Amino acid sequence: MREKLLYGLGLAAILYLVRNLYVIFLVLPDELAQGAIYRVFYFHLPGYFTAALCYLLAGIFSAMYLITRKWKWDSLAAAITEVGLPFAAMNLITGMIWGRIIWGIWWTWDPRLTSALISALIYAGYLMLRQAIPDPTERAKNSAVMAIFAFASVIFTYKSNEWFRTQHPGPVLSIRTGGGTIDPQMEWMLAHNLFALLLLAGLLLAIRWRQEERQREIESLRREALSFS
Amino acid sequence: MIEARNFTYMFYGFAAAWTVIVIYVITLVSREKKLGQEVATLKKLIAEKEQSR
Amino acid sequence: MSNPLMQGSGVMLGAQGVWRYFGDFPALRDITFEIEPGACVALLGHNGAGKTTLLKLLARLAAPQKGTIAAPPLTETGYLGHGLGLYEDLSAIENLRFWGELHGAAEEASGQWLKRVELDHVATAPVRQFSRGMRQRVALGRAFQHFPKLLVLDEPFTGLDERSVKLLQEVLREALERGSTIVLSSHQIPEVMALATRTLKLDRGRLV
Amino acid sequence: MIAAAWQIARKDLRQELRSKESLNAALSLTVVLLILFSFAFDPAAEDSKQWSGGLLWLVYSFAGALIVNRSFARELMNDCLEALRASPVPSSALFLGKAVACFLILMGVELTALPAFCIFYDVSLLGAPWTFIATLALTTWAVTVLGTMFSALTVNLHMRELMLPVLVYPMLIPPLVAAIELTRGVITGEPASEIWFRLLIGFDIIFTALAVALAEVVLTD
Repeated sequence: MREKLLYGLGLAAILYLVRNLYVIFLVLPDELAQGAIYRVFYFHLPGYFTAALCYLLAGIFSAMYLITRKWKWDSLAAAITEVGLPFAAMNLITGMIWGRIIWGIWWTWDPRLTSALISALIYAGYLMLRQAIPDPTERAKNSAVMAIFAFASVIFTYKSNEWFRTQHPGPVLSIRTGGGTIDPQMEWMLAHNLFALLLLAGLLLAIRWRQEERQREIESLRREALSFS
Repeated sequence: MIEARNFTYMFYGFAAAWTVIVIYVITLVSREKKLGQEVATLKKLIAEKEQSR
Repeated sequence: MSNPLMQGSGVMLGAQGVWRYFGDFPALRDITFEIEPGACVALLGHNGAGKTTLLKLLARLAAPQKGTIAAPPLTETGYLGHGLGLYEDLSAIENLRFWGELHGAAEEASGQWLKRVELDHVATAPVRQFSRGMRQRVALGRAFQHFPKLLVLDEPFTGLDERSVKLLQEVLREALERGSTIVLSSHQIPEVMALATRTLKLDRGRLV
Repeated sequence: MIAAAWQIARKDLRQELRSKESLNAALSLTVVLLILFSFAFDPAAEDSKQWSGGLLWLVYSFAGALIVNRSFARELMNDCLEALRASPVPSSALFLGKAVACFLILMGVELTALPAFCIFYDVSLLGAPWTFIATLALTTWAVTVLGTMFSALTVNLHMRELMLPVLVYPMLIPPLVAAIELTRGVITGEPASEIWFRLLIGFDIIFTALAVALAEVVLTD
């Protein structure tokens, strides 16, 4: 049953993404100033939101683990952090390619870029910490604490960077600007693609979560195989 | 509909975005296999131990 | 506060349906027992049976995932684990004073303890220079000098020299006379059985 | 609670003064790095006042990593950490005591190395000494409070010396950026924005509160 649900989810995500790609390439017009390149934006921004949502949920799941001490929250936190990172990479890479064209450089130490990179580094550190702790109970507890610190510092880095000048384009979505800076058609496309990426992230999360549970099963089996001999 | 300006870089952008996801899916699948094998060997080991007891 | 004169002062000590897990693997399974005040309980069992885990729960070093543990507060507990718990760079008296302060022991207790274990002549030498037997005698003070109502000792006889074994038996007997409750695990069955009023045996995480 | 924290801090300081393990290592590392950096960046260059403050904080943060690493690691020998957990000291007091000890040790190293920095890079901090001292204290606390927390989180790892900087440095970027900007202001004589102080104070408050609140979780099984 669960298998079938996963296959169904996977198929839905792929079909949705293909449909979105069709619209992005063949239906939507070019942006006046930037030409074709602006289209990476349809992955750049939704990728960022997906990663940010993953970070947020990782913090919540970790707090839930510390409160309830139920394994499921630990596995969920681990899985969602890992799933968030490819989306963060998608965001960073498309951003760099866009920057190469529009700004003429691959990377600039702009606050927003910097904070996105720092966040990715912090969460990569979280995964490294998990790998390094052999005892499952200690691993769950310590990485949950780390996730909470990580989330606090991601928020802190992001907020403190907002105070500084930036050459990164400002908010474009009508939620933040009150409308007018972006073509509604394009904004709709962004929403569609965000939805598609979230669907994909949900699928990856489900797979990764199951793997994490199985990993723990292996650890206790190994412990059983080694003990009482 | 698509004009030629910046077209190659747009292509790079999409290719990069999808490569990342595909690589991640490949690691997921390979891990799935490894985990399955490991569970099987451990279960066999424990069953043998129970028998020899 | 603990008081050596409180003869037979009762402590609540026991476990009710206790489970403790390593991952999904239960190291302790449904442990239930009660220990009467003033008893000396020997905890027996093979390696990996869960003795250390159970002792840590009694010393409130960890909490069970299921069930409840009744034990006195930390100020009235003396715990001696596998490690000696001494700082190599500090002197014997500094070590004992530090642990004594944390446990709320009387100020002169540390000096008295060192005299008791015949180490007062090297009280100001750093522990780094001590032999293993001397360290063990200092370390006992960590658990005993504040006269706790509950003593939790994990393999206290392992690796002791002859003199320390005798000393440990003496101080354990004194503690029992004072009314303390003692729980200890051991492989050295004869040494323990001379003192123990009852035994608990663990097998694969279960009481048998 | 404060009394217990102070007992722990005093014990750590006494241990450190006896063994001088991290003091010596941190102090010699700072001096060596200051010398090495003088080859990479010319101290006689005209713009040296612009970047020498940043270099100082780079060096200090390396020294900080060495010192906080020892904080919980020194409790490993003879299982002292377990004995501390079995004692009635609240975990938050244990954590705070260790953080305070690290703070004092790191401050000691920083103040000792400061004259060398001023001489090597021809820098005077006397233009705004109080701004510098406040920056020094606030940033050192930021480094030690987060560093001590991660010292506790990584204490049982085989690779803790490697893991700790990898985990902590990314999180320390905001306070270090603030410290660099403020120090540059002191050195060049053009005061930096006050916003950096607010950042430092905010960071210290938030992360101290978080660390104290989570100390219990980290230090009990």
